[in-house]
Amino acid sequence: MSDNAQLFLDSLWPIVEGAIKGTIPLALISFSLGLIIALIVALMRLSKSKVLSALARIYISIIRGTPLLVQLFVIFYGMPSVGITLDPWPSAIIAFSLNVGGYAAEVIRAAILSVPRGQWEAGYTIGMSQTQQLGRVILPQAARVSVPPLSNTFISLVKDSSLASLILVTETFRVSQEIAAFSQEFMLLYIEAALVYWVISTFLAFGQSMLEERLDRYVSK
Amino acid sequence: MSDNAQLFLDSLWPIVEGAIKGTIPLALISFSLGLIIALIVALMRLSKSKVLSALARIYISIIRGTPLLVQLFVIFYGMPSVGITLDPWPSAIIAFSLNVGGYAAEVIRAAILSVPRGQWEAGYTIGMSQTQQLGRVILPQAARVSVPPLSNTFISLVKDSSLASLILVTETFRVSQEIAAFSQEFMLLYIEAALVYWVISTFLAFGQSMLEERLDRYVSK
Amino acid sequence: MSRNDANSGAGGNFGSQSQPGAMKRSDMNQGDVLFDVKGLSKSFGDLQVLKSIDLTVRKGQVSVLMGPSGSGKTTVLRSLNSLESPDGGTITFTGGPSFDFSKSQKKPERALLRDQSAMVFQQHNLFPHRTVLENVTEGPIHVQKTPKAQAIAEAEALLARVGLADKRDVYPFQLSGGQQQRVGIVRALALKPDVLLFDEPTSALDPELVGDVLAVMKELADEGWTMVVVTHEVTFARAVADQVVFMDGGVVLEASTPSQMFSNPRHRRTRQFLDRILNPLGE
Amino acid sequence: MSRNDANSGAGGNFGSQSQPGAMKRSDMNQGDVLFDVKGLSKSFGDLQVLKSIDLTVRKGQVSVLMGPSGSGKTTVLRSLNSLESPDGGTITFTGGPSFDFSKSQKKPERALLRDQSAMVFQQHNLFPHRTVLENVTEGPIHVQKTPKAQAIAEAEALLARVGLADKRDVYPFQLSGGQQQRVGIVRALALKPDVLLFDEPTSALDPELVGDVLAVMKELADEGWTMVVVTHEVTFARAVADQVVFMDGGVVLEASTPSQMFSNPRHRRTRQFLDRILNPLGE
Amino acid sequence: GGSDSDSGSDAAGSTAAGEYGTISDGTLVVATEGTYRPFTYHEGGAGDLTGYDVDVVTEVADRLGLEVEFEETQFDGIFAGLEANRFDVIANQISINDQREESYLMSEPYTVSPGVVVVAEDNSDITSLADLDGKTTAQSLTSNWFTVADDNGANVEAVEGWAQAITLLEQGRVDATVNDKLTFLDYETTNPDAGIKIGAETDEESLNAFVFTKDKVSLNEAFNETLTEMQEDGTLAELGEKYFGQDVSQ
Ligand SMILES: Nc1ncnc2c1ncn2[C@@H]1O[C@H](COP(=O)(O)OP(=O)(O)OP(=O)(O)O)[C@@H](O)[C@H]1O
Ligand SMILES: Nc1ncnc2c1ncn2[C@@H]1O[C@H](COP(=O)(O)OP(=O)(O)OP(=O)(O)O)[C@@H](O)[C@H]1O
Ligand SMILES: [Mg+2]
Ligand SMILES: [Mg+2]
Repeated sequence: MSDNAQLFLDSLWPIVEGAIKGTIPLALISFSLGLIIALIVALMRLSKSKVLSALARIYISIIRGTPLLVQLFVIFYGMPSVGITLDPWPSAIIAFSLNVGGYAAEVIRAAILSVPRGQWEAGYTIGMSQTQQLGRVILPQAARVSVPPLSNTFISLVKDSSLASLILVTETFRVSQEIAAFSQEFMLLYIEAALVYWVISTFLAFGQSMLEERLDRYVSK
Repeated sequence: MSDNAQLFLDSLWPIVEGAIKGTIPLALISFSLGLIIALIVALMRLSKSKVLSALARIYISIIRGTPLLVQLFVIFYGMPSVGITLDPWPSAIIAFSLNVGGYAAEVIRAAILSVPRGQWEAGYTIGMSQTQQLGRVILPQAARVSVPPLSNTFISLVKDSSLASLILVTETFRVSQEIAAFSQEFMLLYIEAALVYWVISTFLAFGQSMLEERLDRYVSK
Repeated sequence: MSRNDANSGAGGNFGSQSQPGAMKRSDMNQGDVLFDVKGLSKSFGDLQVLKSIDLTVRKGQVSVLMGPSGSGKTTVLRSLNSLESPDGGTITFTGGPSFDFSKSQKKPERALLRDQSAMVFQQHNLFPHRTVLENVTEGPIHVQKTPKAQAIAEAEALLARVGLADKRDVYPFQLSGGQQQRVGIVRALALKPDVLLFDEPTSALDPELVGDVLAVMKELADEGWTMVVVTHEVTFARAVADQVVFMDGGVVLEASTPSQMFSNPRHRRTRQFLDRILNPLGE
Repeated sequence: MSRNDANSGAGGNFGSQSQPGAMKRSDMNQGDVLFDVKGLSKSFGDLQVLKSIDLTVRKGQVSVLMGPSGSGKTTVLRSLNSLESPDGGTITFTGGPSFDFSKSQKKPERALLRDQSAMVFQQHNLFPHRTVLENVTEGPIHVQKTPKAQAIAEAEALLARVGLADKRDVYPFQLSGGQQQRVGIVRALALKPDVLLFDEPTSALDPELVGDVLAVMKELADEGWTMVVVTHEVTFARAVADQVVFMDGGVVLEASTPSQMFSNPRHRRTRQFLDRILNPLGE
Repeated sequence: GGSDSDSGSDAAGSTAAGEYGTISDGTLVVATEGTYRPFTYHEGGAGDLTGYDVDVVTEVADRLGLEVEFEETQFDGIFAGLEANRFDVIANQISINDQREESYLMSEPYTVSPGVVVVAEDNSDITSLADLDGKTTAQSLTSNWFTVADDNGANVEAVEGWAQAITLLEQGRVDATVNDKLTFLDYETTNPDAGIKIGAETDEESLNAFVFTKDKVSLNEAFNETLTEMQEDGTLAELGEKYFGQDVSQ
């Protein structure tokens, strides 16, 4: 028992370090890039062009229909066979960004559609270009609706980033596996890793409610 | 090349069999049970009782904040230390149902909240009990809104069910791993498994749009 | 359930408490008192919305509530249907149950109060996932346990009365606003309550459709239903109301007959308000 | 941009094309023609919503569109602001641009048509995430590139004119419906368009708030703004309109002065409609 | 092939390192799990990468004049990475079998590990491999012991590694696991109270070797020469002593 407590304490810093140097930056960068991809894909999906919209559909279908593990595998281990060899971190960031892009695209599309048509028209009638309508009227309002589902995507990403160990990125889960392999106490170490993920998720959820509150300032009640 | 093609063909049936005997029943059963859990948790979360609502929050926070892998491990490898030893399938079903329960609870809660207050009141004014208001008025309408996010949860579940291989359940991904371990062709077999997942997801997405259409029959446009 | 024995069988009319010799409408103080509201008060947090409201409603009479936005009209109506729980005051039904809100209300008590009346909402609040007929029979069949065949027959008769017999199997979204509101009225009628409550039943309607709904309401009044109506349709109030109650800031400023209220309101605030709505351009 | 040179500097008044000797309101055929609509038609799928609409709007005049729901009033207004693209017909501005919808419209053409007018919506459609002042200055600053200080000064002057100077920094949800609608009007005015379009600007308002908005609109009319207004406020039409246009089923049934229209409509359908809204209970 | 990497010198044999055709000149990229004690693991859990395999491959590289660079990955990715030319060699107790020899180059074995059948302390039913018939065992999918157990009629549950196999055994969910004796011995020293024992020693031996892609002929040859050298000068025995208290290389 006390052995376990000792092991728990000794492993805490290495695991947290794995989170700080691996999980968190990986998740942050991939999420930011993923959002940009998602916005582009969402607009493609909403566009009148059948080609663009079909491309977006296919992209979303592949991303959401296949396991992330395989996506990582293909990018890291498969791409070299077509001459593209990327380092672990770039591979991980590309794979996770594309993944977030696919999931968040549907969220953003729904959020854009949830803004009443009259808002587009109000923008149009005062002379705005389509870009202005989108940027100054629709997206600020869509942001409000999309915070909760996007924060879900973010939290999922944090946990999914444990798969990055498969392509040589050291992060929280990998560190706990290493310690477990040495101490043979994988249950304890996995729960410890889970705890770290839970803390990160809880922080994110807290950030989410702060953000929601801020974005809600122009809404009654 | 032709070797690979042969391997691909030879492995197709075993992998599909893994889907039919493993992935699909596992996902279906866990999803159904998960929905029941989710409904209960959502109602707890919405209830006026602070205790119930706090319990629901904690449950959701743990489920969503920690990796599914660890949840599986705790139930399968951890529970025996408190005297509960479950077989792989029951363990998997419990773990996945609880997981779906946590995610879907938030979806269902949001869907219930999205039904206008006036609908509760209309039910009340014609004399309905709270159970009737919920069952005959609110849930049928909430169902409509919750189909898209729930189908996302379902599709995620299908892919996540590959983790069941970690606790000795044989399903799509496990089969492909076994063949890969034997043939050393990890890339090919994983892509093949991805294909099977993609087909299942696409079927689900199709089912989703059918269902949405059906549920939309009483909504204009 | 009181609503069940108050009326019987919906026949050619709306199945109401129709009285052979209809009472002289203009005299608001005649007729049996159906219920009495005394000292009704209600706060939302720090905001006192109702400040000791008194209101007498007589059997077969039509009471119209008027007043500026936020004056508490809806809250009064909702309290009658127990959609809100007031903080104080009483509601006493003559020869029936009475309710004292200074004591905390239990579930069965609240249900009993609710069952005295039925509400017609401004936004109709029809069940979008049920057909017109299902909307109307939902209460009789699933709450009052009326035999299905009987409930359907009664519902069909009522729908025919409001000119919607052919719409029984369509969904609400396929109806115009006026038709939706008429279904809303029929849904309330089907419960056979002692009192019908209307909260601005025409204010969300196209102007041309307002007439259809008001006409149905007038018919109900003529048949002797007891009605409490929040509305700003002065024409309707003049023609149909037995008493007009003017509210402002959570109190009843005055209650009188329509002719008295519209020609010679006692309070400055009442006069100012009526002026506003009768002459919007102030000329 | 045409809206920029049509007016100059918002001073004590609404910055309009105010004419020193206001025209005799009752004569709908006097004054310079501002624009002419000829043969305007529009289908949505199989449904022909506008069937060759003709409409003449004179400078400084107020045209009121009336007619049953679905008759195409909104579609006409939206076509003028190029929120819809008609399938045929022309709009010709006297001494200005003209638009032929039988040819397909390009983006700059649509923008040019749009810039002639500004729309006030029934549901106001204010930007909920911007303050009152930001709502008003959004167009001048970000579209018309007016210097910020000037745009703000003009917006403040306009807000003061409609009695909302102290609301400049609140968000729309903090305003009453009537205040929101007045901000909507100011947002349109700030663009200094040639024509103001109003689509049932008061029909979503509490009855007591209707007057505030109509009063602002009357003032605008008195100052000589050209306005096209869809409304069923007969009092307003009588007092302010130069012409009343009655539409039904996608055609203009008749257009005449208010006094002519309300006292002696030519068409049976017009008479029936006006009857409905003037006497909802049909008495 | 490995020699057309971006580091230039494609003229075969122009430098000592270039002749091995490593991914980058002068460096040997080694794939290993880093979670397989005592062969490849982290000192004290979170410390430096260490272990028998790690030491052996480092020594080989030293003698070949190559810098060594470790890439740690899951077993799933280890062969895929080798084929994708991300690694020069796998040092992870890969046992020699027909499939692997068909697809890859395998060095001379540097570990010879006898198999043992590990059972619960109170188990007296299983005293030979043959006793596994009809019993349930937990085996790592990617190890030769999987096949051994299978061939002897056991119901095999596939697990990710030793840790899970032994957990299942301790929880009484499987009857046995066939595994390296070396792994068992190491586990026993750190977990003396685990309640498990060797039920049977087997004649089977697992021969474990380094793995290369087929084009790394010269690298493989150089490895083999060096391994022989290390065998002869006692280095391998020494490393065996360090981790197992005995020479495990033959
Ligand atoms: N659930 C609530 N929570 C807080 N305040 C409320 C609530 N319901 C009503 N109020 C407030 O109570 C006051 C009276 O509301 P009520 O709806 O009864 O007025 P009303 O006379 O019906 O007005 P209207 O003509 O606008 O419908 C208003 O100030 C309103 O904002
Ligand atoms: N985007 C659209 N797609 C299809 N039909 C439309 C569309 N917009 C309007 N319509 C139809 O065109 C007809 C005319 O609509 P419009 O809104 O112009 O009528 P309106 O006179 O303004 O009616 P209301 O008084 O109800 O506002 C209606 O039948 C309407 O259903
Ligand atoms: Mg109200
Ligand atoms: Mg309209």
